[in-house]
Amino acid sequence: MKDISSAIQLIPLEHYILLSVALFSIGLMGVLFRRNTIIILMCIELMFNSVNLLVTAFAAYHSDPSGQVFVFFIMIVAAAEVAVGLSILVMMKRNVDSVDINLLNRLKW
Amino acid sequence: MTALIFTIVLGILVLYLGFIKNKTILAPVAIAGLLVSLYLSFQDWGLGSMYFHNMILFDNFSIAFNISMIIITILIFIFGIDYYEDMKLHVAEQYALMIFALAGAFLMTSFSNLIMLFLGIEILSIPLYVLAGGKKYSYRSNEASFKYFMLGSFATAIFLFGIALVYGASATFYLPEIKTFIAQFNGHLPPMLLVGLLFILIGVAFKVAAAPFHFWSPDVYEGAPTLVTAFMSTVVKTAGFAAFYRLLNMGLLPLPIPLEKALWVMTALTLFVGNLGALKQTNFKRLLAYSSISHSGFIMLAMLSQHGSSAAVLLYYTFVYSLATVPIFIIFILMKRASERHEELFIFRGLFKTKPWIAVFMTILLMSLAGIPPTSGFMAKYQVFVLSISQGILWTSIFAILMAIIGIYYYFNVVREVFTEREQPSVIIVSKLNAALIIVCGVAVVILGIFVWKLPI
Amino acid sequence: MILLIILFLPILTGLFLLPFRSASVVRPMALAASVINLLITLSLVLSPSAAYAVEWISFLGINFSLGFDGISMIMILLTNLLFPFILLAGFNREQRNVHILNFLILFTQSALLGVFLAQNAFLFYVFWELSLIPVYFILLIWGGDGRKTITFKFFIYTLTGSLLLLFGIIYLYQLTPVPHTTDFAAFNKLNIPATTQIWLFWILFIAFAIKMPVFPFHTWQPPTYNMASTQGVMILAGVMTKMGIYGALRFLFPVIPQGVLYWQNTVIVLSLIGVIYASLIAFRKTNLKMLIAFSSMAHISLMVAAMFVLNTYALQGLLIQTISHGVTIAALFYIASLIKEKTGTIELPQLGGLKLQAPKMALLLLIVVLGSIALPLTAGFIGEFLMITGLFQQSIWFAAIGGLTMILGAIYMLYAYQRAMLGVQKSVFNKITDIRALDYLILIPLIVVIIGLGIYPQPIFNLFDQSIHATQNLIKPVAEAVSALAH
Amino acid sequence: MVGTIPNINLAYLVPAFPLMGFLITGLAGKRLKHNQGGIIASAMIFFSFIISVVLFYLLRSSGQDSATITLFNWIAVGNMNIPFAFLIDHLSLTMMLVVTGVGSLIHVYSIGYMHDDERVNSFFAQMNLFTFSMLLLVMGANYLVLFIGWEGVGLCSYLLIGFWFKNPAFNYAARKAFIMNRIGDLGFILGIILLFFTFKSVSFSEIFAQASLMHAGGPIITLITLLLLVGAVGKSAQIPLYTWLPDAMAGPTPVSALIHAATMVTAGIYMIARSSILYNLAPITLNVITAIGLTTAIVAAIIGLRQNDIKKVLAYSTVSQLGYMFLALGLGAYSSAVFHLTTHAFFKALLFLGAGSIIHAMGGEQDIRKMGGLRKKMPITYFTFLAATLAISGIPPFSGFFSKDMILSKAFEHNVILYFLALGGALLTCFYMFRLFYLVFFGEQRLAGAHPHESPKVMTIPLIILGVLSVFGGFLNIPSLFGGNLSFSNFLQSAVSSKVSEEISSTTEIELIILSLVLLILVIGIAYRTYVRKANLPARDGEPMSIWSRIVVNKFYIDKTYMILVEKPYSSFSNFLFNKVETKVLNPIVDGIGEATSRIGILTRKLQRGNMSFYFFAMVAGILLFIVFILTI
Repeated sequence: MKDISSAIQLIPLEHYILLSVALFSIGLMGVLFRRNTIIILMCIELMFNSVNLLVTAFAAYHSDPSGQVFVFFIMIVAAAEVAVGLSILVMMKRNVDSVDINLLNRLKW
Repeated sequence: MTALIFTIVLGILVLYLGFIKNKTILAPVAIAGLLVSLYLSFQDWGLGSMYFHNMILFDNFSIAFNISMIIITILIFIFGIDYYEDMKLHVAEQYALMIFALAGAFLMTSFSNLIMLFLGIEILSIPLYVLAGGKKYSYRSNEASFKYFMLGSFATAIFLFGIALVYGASATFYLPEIKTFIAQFNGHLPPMLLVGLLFILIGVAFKVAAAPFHFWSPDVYEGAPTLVTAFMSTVVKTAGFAAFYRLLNMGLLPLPIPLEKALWVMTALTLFVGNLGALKQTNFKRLLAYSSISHSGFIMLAMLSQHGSSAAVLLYYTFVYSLATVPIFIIFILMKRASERHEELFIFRGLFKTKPWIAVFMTILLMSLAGIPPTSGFMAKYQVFVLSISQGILWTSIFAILMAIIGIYYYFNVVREVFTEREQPSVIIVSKLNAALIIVCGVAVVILGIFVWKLPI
Repeated sequence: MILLIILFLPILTGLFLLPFRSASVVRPMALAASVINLLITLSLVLSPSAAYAVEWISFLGINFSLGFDGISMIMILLTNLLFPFILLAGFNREQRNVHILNFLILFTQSALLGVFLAQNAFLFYVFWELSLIPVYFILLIWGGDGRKTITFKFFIYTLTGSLLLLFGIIYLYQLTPVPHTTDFAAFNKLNIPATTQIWLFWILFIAFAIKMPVFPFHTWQPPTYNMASTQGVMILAGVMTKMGIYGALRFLFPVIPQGVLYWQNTVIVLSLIGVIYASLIAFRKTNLKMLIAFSSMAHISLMVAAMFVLNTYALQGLLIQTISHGVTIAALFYIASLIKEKTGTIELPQLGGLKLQAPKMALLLLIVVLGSIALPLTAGFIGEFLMITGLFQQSIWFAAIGGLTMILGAIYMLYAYQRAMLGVQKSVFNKITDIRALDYLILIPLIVVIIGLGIYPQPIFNLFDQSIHATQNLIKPVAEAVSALAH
Repeated sequence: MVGTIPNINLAYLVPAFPLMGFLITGLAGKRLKHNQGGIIASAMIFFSFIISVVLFYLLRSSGQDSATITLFNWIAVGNMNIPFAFLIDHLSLTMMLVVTGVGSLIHVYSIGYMHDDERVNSFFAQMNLFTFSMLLLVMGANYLVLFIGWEGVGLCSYLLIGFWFKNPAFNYAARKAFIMNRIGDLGFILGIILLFFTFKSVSFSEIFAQASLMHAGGPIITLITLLLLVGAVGKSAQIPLYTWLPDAMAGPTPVSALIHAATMVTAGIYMIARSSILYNLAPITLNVITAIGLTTAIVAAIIGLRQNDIKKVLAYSTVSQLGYMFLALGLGAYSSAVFHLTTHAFFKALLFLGAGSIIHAMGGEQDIRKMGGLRKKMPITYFTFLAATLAISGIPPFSGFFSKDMILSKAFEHNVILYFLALGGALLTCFYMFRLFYLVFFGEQRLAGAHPHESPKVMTIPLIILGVLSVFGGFLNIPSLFGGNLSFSNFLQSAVSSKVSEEISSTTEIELIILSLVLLILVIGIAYRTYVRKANLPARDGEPMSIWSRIVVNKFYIDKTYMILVEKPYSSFSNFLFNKVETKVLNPIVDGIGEATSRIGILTRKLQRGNMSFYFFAMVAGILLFIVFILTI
């Protein structure tokens, strides 16, 4: 534990922050500009993981284990979400035979 | 705590009851279980016990909210007996998922640590994604759950990022510590912390459908099965606001000026979108969706205008709002059945002719939502305005009052339909149980409006 | 305690009557209840000392406190005086859901009494709103053509004012010393900075201005009156317009005298414009009910003007005119709807020569018309004379313009009367019947009130003087404000 | 020491009787036999006449000037305290006697005249109501009670003018009369209020007591008197508010006799005479009155020259006679005004009743061009009518002579021009009266198919009585010149304070009388030559005529002017208010707000586009905006 965090601390914190912000933004952009649901799901996962990275880095720098714990929580929840999400996706595929997010727009106004 | 545990166990139990092909026992069991957890929650009153390294704090605030949510859930389940009658499969899942969501709601009311808040929100949301899509072969239901899930998880991502940033700045997930950490800046927070807090707030605001993060709610409310919509617009909203309030109260008081300003903007937007969106709405479920958005606006007004001491108003408002909303959804279901599954306002036409009593109580409930005396809805709004005006927030209050007038307009649009004749009167079947419950709710709405006392939370 | 009885007797009767569906049961009992209420009220007039107060919602400073002074007493008297006749107007007539209708009417009565009895602003507001609900349904369910939209406009328009009033109440509430309260007594003790009073005035006044209505907030009124059922319009024109006047007297003068002073002339001028405006329009109205609606507006506007000059004459005149106008307008609308029943139309050009077939109806209408154009020895004259006297004290021009009602009123009222009753008879009206015993039962007492108060108004004045503090409450603060400005 | 007179409370009965009569005849309605109503009504009036006589002697014997009797406190507000009280003094007694005396005669006459009308009972009810109000008017002890009667008589005149309500023209005339009166009344009531604020009271005694201490020409007093004058002008049909009176002839002839000749129209004179003390303080107002009176007298007389409807002629003569009374008032000769009022009541009532009996005889025909030669057919009417004509023309020793002569001499004292103008008016009066007289009674009958006959006794007897009165009525007030002692004027002295002005020498007075007499004879001769010798008729309608006479025939176009200047603009303005302001401005504003709101509502709805990528965009946009917001703020 000790040396891992020290190993993490070899790289300055800013880099982690920048990296994860970059990842987060990439994911966000993906969510915004892609229309394929699968890819959007991936992008959201990417955003989650950017968060994970960030939290881990912070945890190491603060040398505070609760950060790592939180990462595990996030992973579990993300897994659950993806499970649900994929099943919904399957349902959608069955209904409209496509995975384009803008096809589902009967509910409006 | 025991209530929480028991509720989860109850959920699993109901899930397993699904294997028995006799679905008549489901609702009774679920309701009985909820009654037990109601009793257990009462047990904890005033103890303020903490668990898991103080990540959960069951103080009176959380217990009060839990109780109110349990009561509402019980109501929904009772109505569910009739609602799920013609449904062959997977009834157990419906109940179980709602119970799980309820458990998540418990966490949301009682967290004192951001991790718990996150878990609560997720435990609440994930079952709802499924519930929204409950009607497997219904296109609309599918669309609803899809949209809800997509936007929901996106919001979660934002929320998490916020938590990460805050954690980075303050090196803790505990709200009290975050509070002290913020306090040391006396107002001038570093941008990272500020943005982090903003993201967290946005994450919660999404749950309570505050504009401009409300877009999911009209669609989801319309598409989801009506009973689920009822659940979402009542229990989920209550939980969301409990969490919101607790977050502000435990973590961010005194609220940094920029955040407060941002939240005021959000409130005004919410009031505006909610009421004007509903103004010309023809689909009743969407109307209620928008109306719940507008109510979020009023609640936020109360919450922001007096940080820390508006918990009682919050509880009162959310509870009476839920108490009025649930039976309205039920009446809507009945009318929908009676008029070949239409959802427009006109389905209520002629209700007064065929079922005068239901019509009268429908009117009372709508009056409560519109905030007209002597209903509790009026008392709720009154207290909100008392809070805001005595804080000298005049312009927003005036704005809110104007919005309330618009609210009266669209609610009484429905009333007008209820009291106008219909060409060919439709047969409306109301089971004894439903009728009784509708009347009980209606009476309760009035009684709560007449006998109001300050809750010690 | 007795106040509680007066307040709740009607609505409880209404609730009790809900299960009965036969008109022959519901109507007499409802009538009986309102008559009993009237008797109790009269006994109260003889011994005017009663109050009732319990804490209601203590943490919001809300008390359920009832009481009355001369002003409230007169309003209560008017309400309880009119409602028996309003209920009576339903007899022998074809009505759907009689039990619900009578319940709603009695509900309205209780609500109105609550408005006039409340000694607590919150209570006042609750009753104020409550009175609107049953009326809304009376209009919506039993109204005439185009009721859906018209009623809705009326409802929203009125509520807009009410909610602003609510804002005002809460604002005053949080100005009161801790522990905050909404009792009128506390409000009257406030001394609010003049700048605040100046804007607060409109927040509070709009609600009343709409209710009365004051030009230019009147547009909801004529169509509503025209569309409303007989009983509905009797309630609206007879009593509900007085809510506005009462509210203004309760809220504005004692609480924000400087605001009143600041806007005094504005309001007076507005009202006088209203007087002329409504009278002129009434002249061209061919629809009798519309015409009466505008005439009512003209009279009310004069009353508002008198209210704002705020001296003893004006106030006394205002109060006696309150009763006179309530009774007269109710009678007018009743006769109008009689005409509608008998001839099937209310359009003056289609009417004419009714006197040949229905001389008695013509006679009664004439008397009521004379009452409404303030002929001496009718209550209307006392009222208008005193009000014009009051206006005169402010400025002779106000008096002159206000006095124009004497002329304009005569012009349109007599014109209407002649077009309806006199002239050559239309052949279609050959076999219309004259009025029946029931109509006598309604109209004669009203006329007796009109003439009786015209000959001997003193009881009302005494009633008002008995609670001279009421006058003081109204006049003193403003007078002080005047002197404050002087220094 | 007022009210100590024994049995003075009898005065209650004076108005009480007509009121009773009104209630009986009114409520009984159809149940009464055909002419019972008339008998009851007349009896009631006669009773109150008796009582008035009794009161007269009571007052005489008590040696007091006046007595006030209070029924109850009518209005007591703040420091305003108005009792419902009667004042019995010489002036009111005179009026009471005139009203009840002439009134009862006219009632009796009406029994015969209205015999064939099916609504005769309500007719008498209204007549009684009128008498009641008139008595209130003259007996009231303060301005407000006077005002009750004032409006009451207005109402009754409205009802009676429109008695035959099937005729829209009559209804119009009735409405016109009421509204013009109301215009005056507004001025009157304002005057009363100003009186109240000036003197803190409206009762005659207190006001006059205070006023007698004031000095003349105060602006307030002038304003008060002018306002009161407006009321008087309206009631007594003076320029500019006189046009209603000729139209008022629409009513049954007895009504014209009672209301529009003998009593109601004289209310204005009574009121001013009553307020003489105030008017003495306001010279300006007096001049205004003089001007109004004189113009009215002459203009009305001129219009009268060319009228062909018998009642219209009499109506205009009434207007002009009232003008004379106003002239007298303006000159401060209040008692002579009241005297002329009295005599005028006699002979004008007689003229109207005579005209009534003629119309009765001619079967409803009112056009004098169609009459003629009635002298033989209806001798009683003829002789009484002659008496009245001579009286109104002011031929000595008929009553009109004395009263009119007093006014003329007053005018002379005041200003010679005034005198000659007044005299000219008198000559005109004489001319049109004799024109009427000759056309009706001389020559041969022109209307074919009419069988004129003398009226029944019930109608002729009142004629005779009035004839006697109009012959000898003048002797009530014989001037010192003829060895009299002006008993009437002295009798009134206590009530009205006439302006003292230097008496003119008896010689000049003699000369004036002779002058006027010569001129009058001349005029009568001319009239005789034109209408009896040459027997040439007034022009038919439609015949071409000179501009001057066209103007006269059209009554100086005053009615038309009013129509154009007042009625038309009034209705068009009210049209404008409703069609433009109400429907085009006020309503749209309110509805517009609602409309705009729902527009915005629709837009907000449309925001919910339903497609996901838009929602994502919206959320992200929101987030970014908030970030910018919190970082910049």
